[in-house]
Amino acid sequence: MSFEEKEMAENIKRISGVNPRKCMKCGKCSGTCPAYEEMDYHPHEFVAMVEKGRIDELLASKSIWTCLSCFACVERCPRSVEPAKLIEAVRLEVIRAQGANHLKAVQIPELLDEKLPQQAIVSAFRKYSK
Amino acid sequence: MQRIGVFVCWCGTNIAATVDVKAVAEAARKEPGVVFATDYQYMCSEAGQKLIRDAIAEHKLTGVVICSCSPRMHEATFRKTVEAAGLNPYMLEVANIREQCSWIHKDRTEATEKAVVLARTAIAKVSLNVPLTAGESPVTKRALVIGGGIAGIQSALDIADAGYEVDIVEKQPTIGGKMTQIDKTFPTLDCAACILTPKMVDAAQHEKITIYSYSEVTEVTGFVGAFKARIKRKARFVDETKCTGCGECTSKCPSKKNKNEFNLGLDNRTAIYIPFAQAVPKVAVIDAESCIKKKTGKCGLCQKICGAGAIDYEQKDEYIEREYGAIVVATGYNPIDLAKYDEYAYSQSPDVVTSLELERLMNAAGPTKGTLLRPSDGTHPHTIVFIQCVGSRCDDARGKPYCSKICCMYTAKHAMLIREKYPDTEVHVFYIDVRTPGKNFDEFYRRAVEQYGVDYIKGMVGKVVPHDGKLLVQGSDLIANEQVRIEADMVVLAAAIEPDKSARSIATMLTASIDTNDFFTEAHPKLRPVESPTAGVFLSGVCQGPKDIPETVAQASACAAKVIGLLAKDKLKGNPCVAHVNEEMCNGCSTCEKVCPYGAITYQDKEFRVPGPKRTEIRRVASVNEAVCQGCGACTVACMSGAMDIKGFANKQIFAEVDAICR
Amino acid sequence: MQIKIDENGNFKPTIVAFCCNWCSYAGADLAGTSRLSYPANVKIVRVPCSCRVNPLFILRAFQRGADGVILCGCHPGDCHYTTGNYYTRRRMTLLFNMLDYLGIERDRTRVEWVSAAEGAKMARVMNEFVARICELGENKRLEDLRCKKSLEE
Amino acid sequence: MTFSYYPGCTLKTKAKDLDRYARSAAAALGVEMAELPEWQCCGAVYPQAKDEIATKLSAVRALMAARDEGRELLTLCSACHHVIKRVNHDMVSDENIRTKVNNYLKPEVPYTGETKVIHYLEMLRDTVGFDELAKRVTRPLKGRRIAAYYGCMLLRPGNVMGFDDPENPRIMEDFIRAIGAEPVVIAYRNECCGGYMTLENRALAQKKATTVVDAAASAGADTIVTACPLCQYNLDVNAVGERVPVLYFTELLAEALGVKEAEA
Amino acid sequence: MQEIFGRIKKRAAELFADGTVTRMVGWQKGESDYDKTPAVFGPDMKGFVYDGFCGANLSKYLINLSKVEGRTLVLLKPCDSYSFNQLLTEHRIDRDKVYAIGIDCNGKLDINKIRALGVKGIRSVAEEGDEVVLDTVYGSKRVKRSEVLLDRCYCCKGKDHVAGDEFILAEKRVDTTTTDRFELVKKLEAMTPDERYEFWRGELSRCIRCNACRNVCPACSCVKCVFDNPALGTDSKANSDTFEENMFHIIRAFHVAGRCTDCGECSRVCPQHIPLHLLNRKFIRDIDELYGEYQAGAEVGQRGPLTDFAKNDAEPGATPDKGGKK
Repeated sequence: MSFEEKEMAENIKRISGVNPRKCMKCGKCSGTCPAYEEMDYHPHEFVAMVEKGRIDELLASKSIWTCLSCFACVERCPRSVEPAKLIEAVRLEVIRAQGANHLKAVQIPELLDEKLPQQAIVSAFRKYSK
Repeated sequence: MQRIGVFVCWCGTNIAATVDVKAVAEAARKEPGVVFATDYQYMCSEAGQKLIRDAIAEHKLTGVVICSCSPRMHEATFRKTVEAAGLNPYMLEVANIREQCSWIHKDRTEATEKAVVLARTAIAKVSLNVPLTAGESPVTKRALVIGGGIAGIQSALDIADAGYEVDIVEKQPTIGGKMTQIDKTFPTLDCAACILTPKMVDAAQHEKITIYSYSEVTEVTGFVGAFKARIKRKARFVDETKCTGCGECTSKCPSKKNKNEFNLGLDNRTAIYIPFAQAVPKVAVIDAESCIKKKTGKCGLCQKICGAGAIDYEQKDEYIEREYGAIVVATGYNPIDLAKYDEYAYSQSPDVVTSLELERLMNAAGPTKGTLLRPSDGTHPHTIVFIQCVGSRCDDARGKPYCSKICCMYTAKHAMLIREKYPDTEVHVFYIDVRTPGKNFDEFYRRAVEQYGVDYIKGMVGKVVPHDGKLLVQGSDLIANEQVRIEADMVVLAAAIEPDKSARSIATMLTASIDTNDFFTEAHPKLRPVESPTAGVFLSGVCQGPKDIPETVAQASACAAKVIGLLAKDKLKGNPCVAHVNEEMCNGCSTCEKVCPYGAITYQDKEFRVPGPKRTEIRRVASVNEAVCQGCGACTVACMSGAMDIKGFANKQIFAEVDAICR
Repeated sequence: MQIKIDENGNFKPTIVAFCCNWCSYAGADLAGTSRLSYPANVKIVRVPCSCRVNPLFILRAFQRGADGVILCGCHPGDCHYTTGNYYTRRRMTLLFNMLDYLGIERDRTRVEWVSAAEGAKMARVMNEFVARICELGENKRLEDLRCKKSLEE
Repeated sequence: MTFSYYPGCTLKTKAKDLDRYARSAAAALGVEMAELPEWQCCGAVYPQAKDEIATKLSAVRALMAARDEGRELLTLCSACHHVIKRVNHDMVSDENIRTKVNNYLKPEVPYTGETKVIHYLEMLRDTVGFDELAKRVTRPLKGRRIAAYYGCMLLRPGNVMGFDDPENPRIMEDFIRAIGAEPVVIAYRNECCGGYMTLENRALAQKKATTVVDAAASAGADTIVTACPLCQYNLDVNAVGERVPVLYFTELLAEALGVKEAEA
Repeated sequence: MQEIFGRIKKRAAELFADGTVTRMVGWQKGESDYDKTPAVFGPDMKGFVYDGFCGANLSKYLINLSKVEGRTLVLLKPCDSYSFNQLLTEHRIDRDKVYAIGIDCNGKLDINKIRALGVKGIRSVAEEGDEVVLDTVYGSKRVKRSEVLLDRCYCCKGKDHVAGDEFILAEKRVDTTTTDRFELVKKLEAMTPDERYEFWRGELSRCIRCNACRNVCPACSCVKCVFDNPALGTDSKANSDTFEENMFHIIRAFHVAGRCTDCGECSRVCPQHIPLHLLNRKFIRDIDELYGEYQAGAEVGQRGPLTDFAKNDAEPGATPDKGGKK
């Protein structure tokens, strides 16, 4: 674990309010995750890796963009670890960096269709950009 | 002036590592009244105790202060020590410099300073101690066992075999408890009924045992050796003395669609029923809520058919009062309510069952006569998923924080039995850990995996979705690092177990303590595991913590041994730290009487000398029945004039302690 | 009187804790067994039941220089003597209100129900209580309530 | 009874149906919906990080406006309801967020989470009552087999949303029963439809939506109802294979109350 | 009042004559007209008076008087009858040895209030209807009775007795109540702790520990007071340290909590005019608010609030204004 990773791990824990040490490694979060197939690192791995300080890998993972924020893992975690908060915190670590927005306004027009609700655009910006 | 000796214990390094014991002894020596102070490695050891006894003799000590572990640990030990040296056992005070000092402080200076204060507080108190003599009280040679499951039955049989009377009070119509509902037992796979029912019969036939079934303890008063319990015998509307248990009534009863509790609602029973064939007592009971006669006044079929004339629709609840020397709590457990965990769809599909329900579905006397069939459509299930730790090992907001202990083993048993009987059935077990500490337990689990081909998957199920007659199970396989999806026919949930709901009220009734999960607290987790901190109350079985059958039986017998030890005594030494009244100061105002929970205070008119020409006057003053007083002290604060005081915790002593702390 | 300032110039309060023998004293022991630390300022006086604690004891502690007094007993309903803590609850409710009425900081006195199983709660309560007393500083008010002159000098 | 009403951005554009049927039905039920003046977008995503303050302000403004009007705040869009309800919970339970938000907004009276946030369905259940609603229905949707799709936002996290049993909800099924149709309980009704992914990963959204619609089709539902514009869009547009019409629950409500045509 | 006095005297004479009572406890004139003190009288009733300055509560005297031979006649004003009942509840008075006459009261006078109006050099005092006539060295002065009553009379518990074997009452009863008795308590409660502290410091700093409050209080009737008891280690005399008086007043108030009938004698007799009744009333108010309204002495045999409990009582720290109210 590099010094930067250690710092980031602390920051992730702080802003998410998640204590990864509460995890009993039952895997229920990953068992319940509807986006599991689309993820490279899965919810339970986020918990373990933040604990271990393997942050660089998480920052580069595609999981932070595929988490659906459906809160199934938050609802069902038997020990109230709430991995979705951790994933969001990692995502924030990325997009809060200068110029690191995942979604840019110029990309929008080609993604639009006639019926697409505003909400989809607003939420995408909230989730992927700062 | 007292001659006080102070003995500072190192407790190996437990105290000495954080507290400068020599400095404590040194400081104590300077306190008024102290004529001797020393330190030693283990004060509670024989050598340590000898040191105390010798010092008492050599220095003619009249009071002793031990600075050591909590008085809850060794006060009794040291009382015996000083008594052996000819001192009154109550001329001793213990300064708790371990649990309340060395173990909680890291800074040596700070801990030593505090230890000195605690020592001088104990010295200040012991300076005001006076010799006390405990009164004696007789022991009623009969035990009450609350709960008639395997724990209660075993305790009762052992106590009765030692020659003492035992009453078992069971709230259900039959004794036997949860074990009657279990099909086979791990790790030997013997049939539960085959090993339990003979014990039930033994209990029923034992001349020293009285079974009060369908009864509840409603009130307990008194204290060790002399408890008094009020027992409610609920109306069963069948005369227990007349009923022969022939079952004729149950075959004729027209109210047939009532949930059968014995089979956990998986089938129905009649309104008049005998819980199961081997029930003890084998006596019918009418469930008033579903009895047509009780509800509408019309019917009366069972009464007509009963050859013994045992049916009595007018029967009322009865109360009896009995006296006991000891009380055994054996109130057992229940699986938790699963409504909170509906991601497993327990309330959405009848094919999601608890493990206890599965026991009934596999039992020859169960609703399916022992053939494993799906509750929804009665078909044979081909894929069964077991989910472990449902509601166990959760954080406080989500469920029970403890491990329910029995689930790993009974699930291995279920999986094995299913694979043996129905080899075409796939069995998957989702687990977090497999916990098998016990004789032949891990071997048993390995057999399930290796010989019977049970598929153990390390990971939890996240969601069970009932769809199209199937149960779609989605979970984690942490070893393979993949999400697994299984189309199951049945899902079996290892529901956490919790103490019976009655535990809380019974604990209150007995003034025995329970923990945050409602399990009864033992007097000491290691050294006194079957006794409650309340004298005369003993713990048997799961009411104290999750246990399997062998452990329960072992604990039940241990508990019985403790009860026998108590009942074998003719007299008990009481607690001499009781209230006493200074009649010179008593106003006779009856305030103390009102707050006494034991009715230990009465009033009488007495003649007193008074200054002035009249010399004497008659005054109403309180008097304390020392055999009944338990020494709580409620009266001492209610008393305005300070006439009421507690021996051993006297006002003056507490003032001295406060002064010593604040000095 | 104790010296209430440590070598770093920090306030070192004196705290008297009354603990009932059956629940709270056992809870304090459990805190020890579990190695849950709380400040050494807290000194526990063992009493049979919280209802043994006379308001006189509490005032005496303040009189002799205590900066905070805390009283711990079994949870209401779980009293070893069945009803003792119910009386405690009324007595202390009224007494604390009276101290508050006299302008004495309410937070200098506290009642907590701590069972034998709540070692963690005991440590938490003591930590909180000491922290609060440190904020309040030395208890002067009860002493000074009467001697107006000496303060104004 | 009058509620302060927060419609949200989508209800003013692509999801006008959700809004206008809700209004006409409420009028028929004697419930007044007083739209908050100058409401701002809720943000559509609840910011979970403890240091996110600015992203919570607009929700607090809406909450505060309702407080100042002395009313409960009625919401309709699942996302708005989710965001506003959770931000309100933060204002009650998180002292840090409460302090910072108040320091930022500097309201005359600090906001501490006093407003009660009510979803339209909760209003139907708790204020009107489903029994009463059933009595008011003039054109019961007899013979219709309707599946309720809850999605994530209304239900989770259960301890904050307090909407219904998060794993086995029944409010929408009770609603369907009240308007005279037969509820069809379907698999995945409380699993995510993937709607949030539409822009990022349309394939994922498609896959998830298809699972839900397939479940409804195989259970024999003729209609799916939802309260969320994003779910409605996703299930309706993105799902492939079998088609089941996806409608807002308010449309069926208006239909059953006989006020649909009047509006349309 | 003269008329009532006459009727009392006549009736007392009858009771002496027929042997019902052997002595009477009443009031006699002290050093001046406005100083009337309790006294025990024989059949001649020499020096017995009853007027507006007979504020003293006589019930406490019965503790000792009911221990001697013969029956004692006691005169109870309505507010005294509560103390009488409370003492009966606490078995301090032998009811059989007391004959109680409930007597009329139209409010008792406070000489301090008269003086505060600027009246000096009082030689004698007389009552005429609604007025008090003062003969002073500077001539005669008249003041309105309603302006110079004892504080307690402005929040009178009522003109009805709760005990008595017979009653001697005026035809026209005077209601003197004008204020809520908790007004000052509430005012104090509304202050900041610092303001309250300053208030009480101002008051309690004047205490000279003369024990008048304790000696007059019908609830302070212990055979031996805790503050006089060396055996207990709680004995203390004035000025042993600065803390003692606080302890004394707090504990005294605590000991009478739930038993104090709010007769106001403590404040009436305090030579330093410390409003001690405000301590008692604080307890009364808290008890009323937290545990339900309770009037000590309303009935004989009541269970006091401190010897009683409810399972859902407020937790310590609860105050009526902090949601502690039931």
